[in-house]
Amino acid sequence: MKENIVIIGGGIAGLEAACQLLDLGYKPIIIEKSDHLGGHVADWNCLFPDMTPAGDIVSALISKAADANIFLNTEISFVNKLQDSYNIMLSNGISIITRIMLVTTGFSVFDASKKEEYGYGVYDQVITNKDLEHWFNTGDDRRVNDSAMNAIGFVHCVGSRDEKARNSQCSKVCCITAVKQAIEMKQKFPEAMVYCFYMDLRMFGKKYEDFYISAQRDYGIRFIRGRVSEVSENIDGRVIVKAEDTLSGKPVKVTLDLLVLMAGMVCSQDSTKVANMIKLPLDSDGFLKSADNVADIIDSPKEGIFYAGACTGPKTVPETLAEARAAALKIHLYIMKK
Amino acid sequence: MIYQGKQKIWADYQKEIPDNHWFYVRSCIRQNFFPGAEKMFLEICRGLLKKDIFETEHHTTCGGIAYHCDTIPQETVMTIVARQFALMTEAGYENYVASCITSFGNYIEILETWKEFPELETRIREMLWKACKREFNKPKYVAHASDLIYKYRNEIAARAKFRLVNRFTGEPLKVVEHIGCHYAKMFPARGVGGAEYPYVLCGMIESWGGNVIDYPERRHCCGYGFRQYHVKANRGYSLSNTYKKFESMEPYHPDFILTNCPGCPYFMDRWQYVIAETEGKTYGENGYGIPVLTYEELASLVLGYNPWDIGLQLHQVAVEPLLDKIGIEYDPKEKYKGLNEKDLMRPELPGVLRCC
Amino acid sequence: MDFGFKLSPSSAINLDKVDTEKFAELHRAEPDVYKCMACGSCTSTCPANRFSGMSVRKVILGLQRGKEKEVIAMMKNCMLCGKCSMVCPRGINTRHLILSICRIYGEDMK
Amino acid sequence: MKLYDELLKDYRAKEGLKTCINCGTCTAICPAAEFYKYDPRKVMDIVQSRDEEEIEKLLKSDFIWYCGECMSCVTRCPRKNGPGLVIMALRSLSARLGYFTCSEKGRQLYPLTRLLTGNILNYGYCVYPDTFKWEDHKESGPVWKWHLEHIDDSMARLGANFKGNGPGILRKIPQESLDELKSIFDVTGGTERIETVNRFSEAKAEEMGMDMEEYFRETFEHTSEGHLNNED
Repeated sequence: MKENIVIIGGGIAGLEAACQLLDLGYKPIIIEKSDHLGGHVADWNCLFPDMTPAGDIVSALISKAADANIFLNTEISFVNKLQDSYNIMLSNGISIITRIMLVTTGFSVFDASKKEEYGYGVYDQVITNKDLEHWFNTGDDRRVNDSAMNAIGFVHCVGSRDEKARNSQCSKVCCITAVKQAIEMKQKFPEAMVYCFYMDLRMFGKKYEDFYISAQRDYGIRFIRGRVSEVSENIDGRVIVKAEDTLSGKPVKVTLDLLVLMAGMVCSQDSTKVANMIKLPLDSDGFLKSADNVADIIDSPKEGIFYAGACTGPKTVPETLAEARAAALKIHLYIMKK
Repeated sequence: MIYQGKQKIWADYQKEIPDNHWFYVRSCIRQNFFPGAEKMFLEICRGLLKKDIFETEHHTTCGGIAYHCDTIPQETVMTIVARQFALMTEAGYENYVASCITSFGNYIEILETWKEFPELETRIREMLWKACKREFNKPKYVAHASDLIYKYRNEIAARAKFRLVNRFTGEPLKVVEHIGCHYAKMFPARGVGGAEYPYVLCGMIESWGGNVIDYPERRHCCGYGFRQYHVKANRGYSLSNTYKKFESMEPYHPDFILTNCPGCPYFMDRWQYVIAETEGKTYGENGYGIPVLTYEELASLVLGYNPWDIGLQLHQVAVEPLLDKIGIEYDPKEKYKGLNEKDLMRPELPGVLRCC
Repeated sequence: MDFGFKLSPSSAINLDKVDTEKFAELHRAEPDVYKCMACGSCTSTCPANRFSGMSVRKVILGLQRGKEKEVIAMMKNCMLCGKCSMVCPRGINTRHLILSICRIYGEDMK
Repeated sequence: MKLYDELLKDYRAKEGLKTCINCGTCTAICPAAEFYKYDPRKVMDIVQSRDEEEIEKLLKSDFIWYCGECMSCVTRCPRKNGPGLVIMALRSLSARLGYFTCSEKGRQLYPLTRLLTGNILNYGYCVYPDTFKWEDHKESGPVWKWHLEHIDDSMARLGANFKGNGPGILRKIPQESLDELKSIFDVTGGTERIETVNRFSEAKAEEMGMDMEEYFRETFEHTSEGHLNNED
């Protein structure tokens, strides 16, 4: 089939949609800015709640999508609107005429250094959820010192539910990610005390609550209900965390060897860049605006332009994959109708 | 500690500070406890750097302390401040510099509140007219006096006679900096360096050769607490908060503490005395305390002024060990003398805290 | 010298200094103790709560925050009626837990 | 009159109270929460509950007088609230309604008002050497005692214009400027506030069987057990 379908972004949403479109007999084009496919999930180690290796998910998708036209290290230079299609100029000099685009530009991890009081980038022993996954994958991070991990803390809601950080939204996956990472750290350092500082624990997904119970019962992870207010460094280079233990109504402090910030999801710059080029509106949460947030999350307000995944808001991996499949079907039906 | 991380944040919080032509308002606490500091601010800015800093005898307290002791309504403090702005307007200035941090915070808070509630500004203008028959323009720039010294820090360094270096070891002096809470905690963008890692004093210390120490309770309040100090029954609060800071900085063995708020040096100086007398604990070397200086005093010291002309005798914690480290010469007999060598006797010695 | 005021003790909970040994022993006897999610069902159903402030949720929390003294004082009001066991959504056998606490922290109770 | 509505007329409450999520970032670093039985988060929660009975209890309690107004809480709140600002509005309302005399820490408003507004109206300063007596401030140390004993000479040495004419350190503020301050107090409700505090304090003093000097001393110096964490 000759119809050009342009998928912007080669993360799991773009890959899954491409797989489905290939199965339907199309030859979609994937445009990916970086030098590899898989997006954020490719940087992750294991996925909740069954500890599925993220690499397996990504490599399966990549091999299934291999027949698509894939442009790595490629960005969109500009888009011209034609009569009833678009002319897309790529940074590699190729231009594509299409009337169908699937936006799968995903999210960005919140820049944790903007929460200045948590000292990311200032205090040595403060890392993010993403840094920790990197360490799980590579074992390479001098901040995680195998010989001195007696106390480890996780801070929920970093750059989420925070008007000062200009993101009042919940990032959805950090609670369960913190539980997962806390368990993994406890497995690696069984003698360590592991604390999670949370405001609410949003255990909404399949088996999440069981995962949380296991973290409590089987791993003895301490959950403290209070948002971290301040982090500082002591003379040994360890970090001191201050919060209120709101359940006892008292300030609480603890000294830690490692503090992991659960940086949230914000709309990626790539999403806003694409939105600017195709004149797509942003929703009040800063993510791309769907035709309808309940009935029609996959449709953009513009004809022929569809969304899948975290470009419209924080999503889990299964949610993203489901949206990608739904988007492929939508695109297929759209082509059939014409 | 990753120094570059702090530099990145500092770069985000640079505020515009005009170079010259300031309308100057004094600080109640500084005039009482560190009068020499205000003298030296004007001496350095006017005498040495030839800046135009204007003062009128008609300005008064901004009412900030009374306001934060909850003894006057918000409209009252706002109208007092509006009168100060009127004095500035009448004198033909538009840059406003305050010696006090409570004042500085007060001015910023009032201007921001007026921005959000313009009807309140209109009411205050009416009240000022009714009370004083005065009108005012809002200042174009509001600075704290430490912002100015920060701005002039390199000029001061260029004229300095001393560096913040321990002359016995050749090492930079270890300096704790303490920022008044109302400098940037309410409006981080209004302070040099922001609220979490303020740079206003760090900049001076670095420029004059010292090393800044960051310790866990750096951001904690000195413990003033307004009503928690002015009422005798509450002073345990104030004392306990200072104690918490000193316990936290103790392992770093700072050579001195630098402050930009007029109240903090008083509390951090005097509570060391009280802790020594009641708990038997001292934080400096050999039974001394840790000297607590204002930025005007420190600038004057590096510029080579006589320590007793700038008022260091009014500190309860003796500054002599610090002067010795920097290599500043002084005459101990001069310390408590009046003008023309007039004999004023000397203060009694505390029981525990070593003072000479 | 009497200044008319003095240092006040800090109320902050310092987790570095909380002794975790007894709680670890309790955990060995009652693995479910960590399952508490502080929902407060036990408190709202406790007949002793109204007049004494007794709350199993607060007992579990207090023991992890170094507040054994307060907890023991609170627990003296428990009548072992077991209503809390019936309402716990996490299925903690709170009655059994209370007995284990009495056994392990027995000395502190005197 | 609804207390909540009265409170929300205060600009500081408008500014400081949006929506609180009870996260505790304020209490975590609050200097008062560490040394008093105090929790600013709870203040916010009570006020936003709009429970009139609870708000009245709050206005009559010691609780609202523990804050030191350092405003450290403002920096941290993820919802852009200002617990310290709400406290200021509560205190103002408590003063206006005379509820402050119901609590020991509230009654301290009398000595505070006398000291601070007295200094402002008499001298034009919030703090002034003539009223900062060593006997009431022994913590100011022997050096302050010495300084006060030789204040003219000590000030002269430091280039102050103590009680002098013209600009300078601790100058005499011209009478016409002091008159303007008085006029500002009259026009803006400052004078009325002083009178209100005095009126309620006098009634309370009578109830406690004290003359105003005794009442001043009592409220300025005395603290009962129960404010601190280790006390019942």
